Amino acid sequence: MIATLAFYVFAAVLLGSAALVVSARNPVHSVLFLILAFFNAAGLFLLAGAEFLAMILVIVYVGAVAVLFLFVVMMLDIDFARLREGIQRYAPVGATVGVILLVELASVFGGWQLLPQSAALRGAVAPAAVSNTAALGDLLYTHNVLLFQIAGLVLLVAMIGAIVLTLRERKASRRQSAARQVAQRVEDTLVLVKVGLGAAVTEAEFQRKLPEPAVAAAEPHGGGHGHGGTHAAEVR
Amino acid sequence: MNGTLMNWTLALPEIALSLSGMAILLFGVLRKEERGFLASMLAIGALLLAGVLMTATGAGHAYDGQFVVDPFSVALKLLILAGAILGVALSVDYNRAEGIGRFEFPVLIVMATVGMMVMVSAANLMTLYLGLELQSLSIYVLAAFARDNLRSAEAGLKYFVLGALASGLLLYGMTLVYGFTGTMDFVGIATGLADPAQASAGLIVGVVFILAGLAFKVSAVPFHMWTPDVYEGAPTPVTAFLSTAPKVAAMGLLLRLMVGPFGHLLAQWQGLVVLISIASMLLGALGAIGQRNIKRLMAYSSIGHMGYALIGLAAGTVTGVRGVLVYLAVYIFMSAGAFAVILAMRRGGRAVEGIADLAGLGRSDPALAMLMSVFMFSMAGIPPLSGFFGKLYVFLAAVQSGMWTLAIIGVLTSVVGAFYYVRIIKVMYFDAGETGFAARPATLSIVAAGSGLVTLLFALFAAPVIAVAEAAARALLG
Amino acid sequence: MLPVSLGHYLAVSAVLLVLGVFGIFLNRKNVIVILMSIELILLAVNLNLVAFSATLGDLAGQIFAMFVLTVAAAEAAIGLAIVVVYFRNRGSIEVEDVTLMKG
Amino acid sequence: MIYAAAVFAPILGSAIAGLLGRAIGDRAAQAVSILGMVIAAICGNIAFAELAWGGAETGSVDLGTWISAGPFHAAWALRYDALSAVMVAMVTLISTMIHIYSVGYMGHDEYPTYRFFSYLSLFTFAMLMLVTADNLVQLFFGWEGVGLASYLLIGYWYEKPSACAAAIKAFLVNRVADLFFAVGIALVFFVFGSVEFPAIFAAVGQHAGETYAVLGGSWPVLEVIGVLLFIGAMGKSAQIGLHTWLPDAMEGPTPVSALIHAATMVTAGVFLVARMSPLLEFAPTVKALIVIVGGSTALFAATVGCTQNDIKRVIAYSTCSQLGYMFIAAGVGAYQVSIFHLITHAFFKALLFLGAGSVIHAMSGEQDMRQMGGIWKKVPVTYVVMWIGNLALAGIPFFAGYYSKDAILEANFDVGTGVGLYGFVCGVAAAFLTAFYSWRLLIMTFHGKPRAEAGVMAHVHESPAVMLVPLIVLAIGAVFSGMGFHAQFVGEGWHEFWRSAIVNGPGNHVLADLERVPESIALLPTVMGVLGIALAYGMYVAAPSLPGALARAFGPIYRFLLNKWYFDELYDAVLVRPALALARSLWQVGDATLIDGVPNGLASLATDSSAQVVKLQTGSIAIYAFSMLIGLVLLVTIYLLFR
Amino acid sequence: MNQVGFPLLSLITFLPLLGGAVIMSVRGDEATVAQNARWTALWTSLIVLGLSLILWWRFDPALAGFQFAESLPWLPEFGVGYRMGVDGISVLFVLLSTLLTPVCILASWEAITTRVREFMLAFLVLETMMVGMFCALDFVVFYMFFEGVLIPMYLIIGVWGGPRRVYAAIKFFLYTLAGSVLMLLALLAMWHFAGTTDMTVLLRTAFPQTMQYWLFLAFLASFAVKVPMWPVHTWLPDAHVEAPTAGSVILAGVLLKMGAYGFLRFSVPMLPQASAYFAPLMFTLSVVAVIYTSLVALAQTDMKKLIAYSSVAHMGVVTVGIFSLNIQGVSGALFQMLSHGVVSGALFLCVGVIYDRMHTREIARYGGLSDRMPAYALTFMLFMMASVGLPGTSGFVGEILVAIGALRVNFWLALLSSTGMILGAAYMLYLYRRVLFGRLTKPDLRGILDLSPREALVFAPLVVVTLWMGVYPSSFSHFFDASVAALVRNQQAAMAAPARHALLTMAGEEVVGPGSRAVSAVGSSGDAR
Repeated sequence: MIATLAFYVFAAVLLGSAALVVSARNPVHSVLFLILAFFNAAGLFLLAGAEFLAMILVIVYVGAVAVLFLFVVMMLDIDFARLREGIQRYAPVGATVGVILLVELASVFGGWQLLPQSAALRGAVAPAAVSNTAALGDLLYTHNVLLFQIAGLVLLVAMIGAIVLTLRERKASRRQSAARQVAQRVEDTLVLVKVGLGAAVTEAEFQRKLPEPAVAAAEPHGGGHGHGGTHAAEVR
Repeated sequence: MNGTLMNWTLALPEIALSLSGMAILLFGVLRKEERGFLASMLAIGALLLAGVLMTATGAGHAYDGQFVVDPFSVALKLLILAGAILGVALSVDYNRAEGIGRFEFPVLIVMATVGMMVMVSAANLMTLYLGLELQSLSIYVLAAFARDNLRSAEAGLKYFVLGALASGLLLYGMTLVYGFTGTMDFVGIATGLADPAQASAGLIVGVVFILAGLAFKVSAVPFHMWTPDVYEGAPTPVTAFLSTAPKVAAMGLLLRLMVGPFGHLLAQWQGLVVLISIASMLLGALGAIGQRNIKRLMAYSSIGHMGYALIGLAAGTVTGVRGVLVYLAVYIFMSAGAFAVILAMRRGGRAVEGIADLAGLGRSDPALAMLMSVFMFSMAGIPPLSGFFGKLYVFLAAVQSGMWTLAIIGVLTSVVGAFYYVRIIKVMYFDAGETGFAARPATLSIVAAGSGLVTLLFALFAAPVIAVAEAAARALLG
Repeated sequence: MLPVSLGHYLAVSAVLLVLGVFGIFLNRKNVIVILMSIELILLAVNLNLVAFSATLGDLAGQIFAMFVLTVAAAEAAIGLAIVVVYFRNRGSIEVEDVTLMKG
Repeated sequence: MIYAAAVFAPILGSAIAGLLGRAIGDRAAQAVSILGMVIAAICGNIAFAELAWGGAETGSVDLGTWISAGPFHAAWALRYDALSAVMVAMVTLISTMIHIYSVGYMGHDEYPTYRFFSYLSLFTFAMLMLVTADNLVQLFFGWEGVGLASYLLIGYWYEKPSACAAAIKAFLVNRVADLFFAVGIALVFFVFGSVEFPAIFAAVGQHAGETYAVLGGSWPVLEVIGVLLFIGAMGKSAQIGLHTWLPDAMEGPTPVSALIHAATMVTAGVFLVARMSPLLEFAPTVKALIVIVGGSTALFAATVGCTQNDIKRVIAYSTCSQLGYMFIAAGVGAYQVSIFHLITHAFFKALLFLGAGSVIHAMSGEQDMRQMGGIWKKVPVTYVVMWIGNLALAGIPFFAGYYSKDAILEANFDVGTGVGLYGFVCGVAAAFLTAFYSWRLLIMTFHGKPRAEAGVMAHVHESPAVMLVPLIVLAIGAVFSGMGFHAQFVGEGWHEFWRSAIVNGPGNHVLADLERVPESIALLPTVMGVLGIALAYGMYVAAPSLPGALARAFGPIYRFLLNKWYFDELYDAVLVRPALALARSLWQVGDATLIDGVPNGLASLATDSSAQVVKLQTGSIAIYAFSMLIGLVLLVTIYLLFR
Repeated sequence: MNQVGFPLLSLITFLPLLGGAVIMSVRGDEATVAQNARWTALWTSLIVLGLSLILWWRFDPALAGFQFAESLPWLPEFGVGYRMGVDGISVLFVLLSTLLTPVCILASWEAITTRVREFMLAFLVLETMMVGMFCALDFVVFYMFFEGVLIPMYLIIGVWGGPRRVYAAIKFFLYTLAGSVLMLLALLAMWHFAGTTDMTVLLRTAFPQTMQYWLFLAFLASFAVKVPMWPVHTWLPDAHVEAPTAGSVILAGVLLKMGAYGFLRFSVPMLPQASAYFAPLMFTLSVVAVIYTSLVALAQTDMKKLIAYSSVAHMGVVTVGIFSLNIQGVSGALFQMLSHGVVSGALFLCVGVIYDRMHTREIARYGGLSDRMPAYALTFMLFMMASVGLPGTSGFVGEILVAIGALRVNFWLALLSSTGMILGAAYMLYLYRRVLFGRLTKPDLRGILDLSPREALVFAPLVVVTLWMGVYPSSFSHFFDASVAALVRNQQAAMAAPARHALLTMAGEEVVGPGSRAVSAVGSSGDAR
């Protein structure tokens, strides 16, 4: 009974905040409503017995994705005042189409029935005695190892993509060069000077070799692979 | 869980390719100078390696039935690899000239290729989805690769948003199928649906959602809207790549899904595919007529071509599948060749994309113009060029299945389509134009000439190609 | 397994899906909202998967949901990166400005 | 062999003269072509003599296959029988005379004349092929060849627009007739399974009862064939309705007119009718038609001839009229008589034309009789031969025309049918008019006061010998050919002479009955001729003001006759102009607007719909997403509604 | 393999491509390349002509079947093979093609000055396509050559054509393509039905009658455009007017024959019932074509357009002959095709001669040329007379045979289809008069030169062939006698098959017009003639 009630609460808040995500005037608000929606969805997951997923949703989405959204929204110097209000001119048509879709889905789901032999077709029957998390882990690293690896590749691509699209190496930026750092010898950086007794330590005597600036940043066009943002945007 | 079930050697090409991809990534990161060209060459090497490995691996299921290698997947993978190699080859000089010659480019293409190979080997909805996303995400990035170019960024944005929507729909459909049958395994689904009478409305709606999601990937009407804009905006090598390998992969996936797990529901989805096919052929033919940008024109052309390929799917027979495969095989070479010519269109250090810029090419660079004519006539389906055989086999499938309306509309739209193809030839030969383009780099010459030979002489080696396609189709349909 | 019928879950997810789709094509504001709408769609999918998984007593659905979550995160990263690139070039992320290419 | 030489010598001469004319020079070209003609004339007349008096066997010379397709077979072959031989002899002889005459006549032409001689010989060759044909298709070859040569010769002075127009007219009018002829040949093949004369004639009897459905009725098939072939003959022989080309044909040099009007071309139709006599004997309706057409033409042309002022035009209409005579003879079954008239006519008509040419030559190219007169003393030989020619034409006894014309009218009277009577009446009336316009011509040309300018008159002179010799030869023919051949052609020896070349049906006794005609009837044409001469004398010598007064009094009739019954105007208004207008509208409206409208319309439809399609492509992500959604909903709906 | 022991037909077909490769490989400055291309093309085409004379020599006219047959597996599992062979119907067209190609190359010697290499290449490719089409014994192979012709022809019109060449080229391309794609469907249907595209098998395959009707209409769509029949003829005048002389010659000489050849090769023998059923339609269209286009030709002011329209009219006669479905009609049609190939080609060359001098095709710009160009006038006269079907020239034989064949069907058909005799003469004589006759008044024409030796050389073979075909046509017609007889016999056998009795009566009433129905007694001659 409580579970049912919880379902309705979660569902209602989920849908409400989803609607607000779409309709909120301020994108920051949208992100916040999105976070709310995720929380409630996690609740629904919990109700369905998918506790691991629920946690993942909160951790990954709220902790990472939504924050990323927030970060970008804030980072981009958007003139919120200029953002126009409301919704598209053809909203009525769109709404109609959406409602039609909804009605169709409803009519389809209303009489939802499983295939009679679906129980026999199941590929990963939920074990009774094992916790959800353990069962998932068991499956993930055995039967689904291929998919797991591909998912890794997907994340790799996402990483490459994000870097390749947004990373800019500026001339001025100084980067740590581990190899150079390690290869540095004491003699290169430190000159031992015999200071005469009683003599003042003058600047001239305190000699020190300064590290050279980063090579890549120094030549923005170097071999046509420069990452620099100095190229004129070729707007045709 | 035993070793035979894992059977990982079947996925050796994919594994090797992804490892190579990561190696190239490492190489690029660690090496300081001149990384683009070498990385590209390495990528081509990796793709070739994968191709070689492909011939060495056997056939069967792997990874608990989630991954399948059969003649069908092998045939498609070979095409995908060919498309990817052509794509990389086309990109080298362009990227350098445009200042985007970064090593990530070939890496992303390799990753996308891995995704596509996984797609066509998928025997499970999850495999399918992950392969698809690996491919899509890579290509989203590639489309926006010229990040200082507004058009490229816009192309990336559009492709991303609409692609995400499409994969959302696809996923939603998958969940419905899963929910109805209780399995994500293709074999399981096929068994479950052996009796079409049991298929509930929800399942079919799921199939329709999946169809829509994949139709987006092959840019079939009405899910095609992204195509012209993305083709135009993306860097040209990316457009070239986009019009070859991903089309093959998506079409292959569509074939595998529709005649595999959903094969018993042929009667249910056939009409929809017919509609999509007709709409695509019509729109492809009509949309291109008024275009001035040749990349946009190629976009509409590819929409039309996918419409023709879908004829074979609509037939849902061995002949049909065979027709689609032949069509794809000839299509990627025509397309790559045409893009090689487009890439060669540089004047004063800048790429030009107007159809009018081709004017006078017949005089200034007869060889290039001749190759372009070959591609255009071939796309128009004029024998004895390869494009004719593609059409021949899909129309044969339509005729065999008695789908006369489809066949008649198909041939008539091909006439309308021929109009804009011959218009390009007209511009090249009949119109007087500016002075010729800058000297074309060797890579483009090689790609164009190679594709031209394939297109021109396809008739000579049609038999083995068709035999392979036949074997692949039989593998799919059993 | 479910506290309510499967239909309830499906209904919620259907509404969520439609809301997500609405978010894509009805808003005139900024592109980031579109990305969030996509997240809503994926959420709807996950809800479906979990519900089916629970109904069927099959964990494959949940596994799939995990992958979907993974991909969604990756998608978000790339999507935002593209938006950033776009913003840098255009100086705006208004949806109606994204019409440089057409015809 | 001799026979073949007679036929092919002219084409050899023609080819050499025409193709090498420039190389070998004008004189040599003339010599070659005349040589060819002389050889042909000698051979042709020897062949004729052998047949007529030597009792040679008839037969045919086979030269090889021409066209074959399945059972259809047409050979190159030279038929050798009385009819062919007579024609060959006549054609070669007269053509030779004309060739010789032309040397003088064309001597003053500004251009080299090898082309002219080549054409003349070609013309002769075509005619010879026609008359010696052993099958209908070869006959058609000659038939069309004659048409070609006449086109070339009429249009010889191609810089004259009127000559070009006349040439085209001649060709086209003939083509109209030839169309029916060709279809007739096809029908002959359809019925008989052959186009060879022997095969056709042998099988005529078997097909006599058959019918053929056309024009909504069922007709005896032989009648249909007969009509089709006769329409062909009407075209060549310039019968009423298809005659319009003939008077215009005098646009060519005068020797050409002589050739066309006398020996070749126009006689082809008569020849055809005679040649097809075995078939026509089974087609009584066609025979009646032939008489009616022939009689009408004879009378019509004679009326027109009375009012014309161009000397050659008068003679041209007289030809038309005389051809009518030949047809009325053939129409009553007296084919021999019509051929007889053909031969005599050939001599005197060639004579008249060449004489007229001599006059024109003398008058420095003037052809209008109103500008002539009073020159008889200056051109005595011409004057005499013109008299002889006109006497023969008018049918004055003992001249050639008398015998043949007399026989024609007797034959018509003789058959005693209504049609025969029509032919007879027309013939008699035409005889009167013929005599009238002949003397009108003589008087206006040679007598009275000179009406030409003084300069022209001063220049009037007799023609050179090269022109006069042919005239004299022809004059001899015009005097004696009737007398000489009467017995063999239509007299007691006719049966022996013609043998099977011309067939008279079982009930056709017209030739045998010729001698039994009452004396009064036999004399009638002579009487009419004399009356005509008297009238001409009265009007143009005794009372020179009368013609003008009559013309004024009967203005409409006069103009009607002067304008040749308005045939040209009628055709122009009914056929030529509408055809041209139709042509233009079919082109501009039919082709350019209607037919091209479909593809052009489709093209613009494609372009328009392209613009519409592209209009959807607004570039807006929202629209794109929306259209995807609509597509999805549409697919789902379609599925849910039609599953 | 065949009676010469080596693949003669393939050699004839593909040798031009070799020549093309040689032309492609020439390097050097433009003049060298051009001259080289000319000579290479000429020699190639002459060698091909020589080879085809072997074909002429060794062909056995007594056999009705295919000779010089070659067969290679190509797509074996689908019954598609590379099959070549000629029978009496096609052998002469091979010769026609190989004869006209060197003539055209010679005619373009000086007329084409730009991109000579490409022009010659296009021409050689065109020759391959034409010859291949006539030799093909496999439907797919046939279709490839049939369509492949479009490529070089499109370029020839479009690159070297006149001012409106773009419109003309695209119209030509799309018109013919639109027709052909429907034939492609027919091809596929036959392929599906018979399981092979071997034409010798298809010729023996009995297609169900409903299917025959549809197939016939699909073929009609393709061949009617190619012929061209009314009302899909309008591409032809445009294409002719804009094409360079050599292009017009080939277009009129060979390309138009492809449609009629298609009717003879496919429609009639493979679809006998449908051919009989649709014959009235074909007759109607053909007769309209004869009269309509002849009239339109009369109104033309452009020489090439006039001759182009005359081609449509002449091809109307051809289609009448083909669908009269008797020996005379079909033989006549074949002969008319050959004759028209030579004669109309020659007429276009005639136009080309003065076009090269004056650069205009406007009739009104000429007049009185006979004065300065007697040899030209004579040549033109000969071909004009051949065009109007004067006996003794090649044009007559076909016309009279078609008239005979048509009369076996219907009196009015014979009469109306022969009206070209009158109208053809009208427009041709009118043309001749306006161009060559009359007084030479235009000052720029005074210096015009008569035929050059090269031009004379171009015309010489055509003159010889025209007269030869006119005087001794059986030396040509005996090549196809046996094949035509077999074709007609098979057609009649198919019509008489008892199983299709119902169709026979139905179609019979349609075919046998009012003209011949009543000839009950005459019918005795109505057997297989």
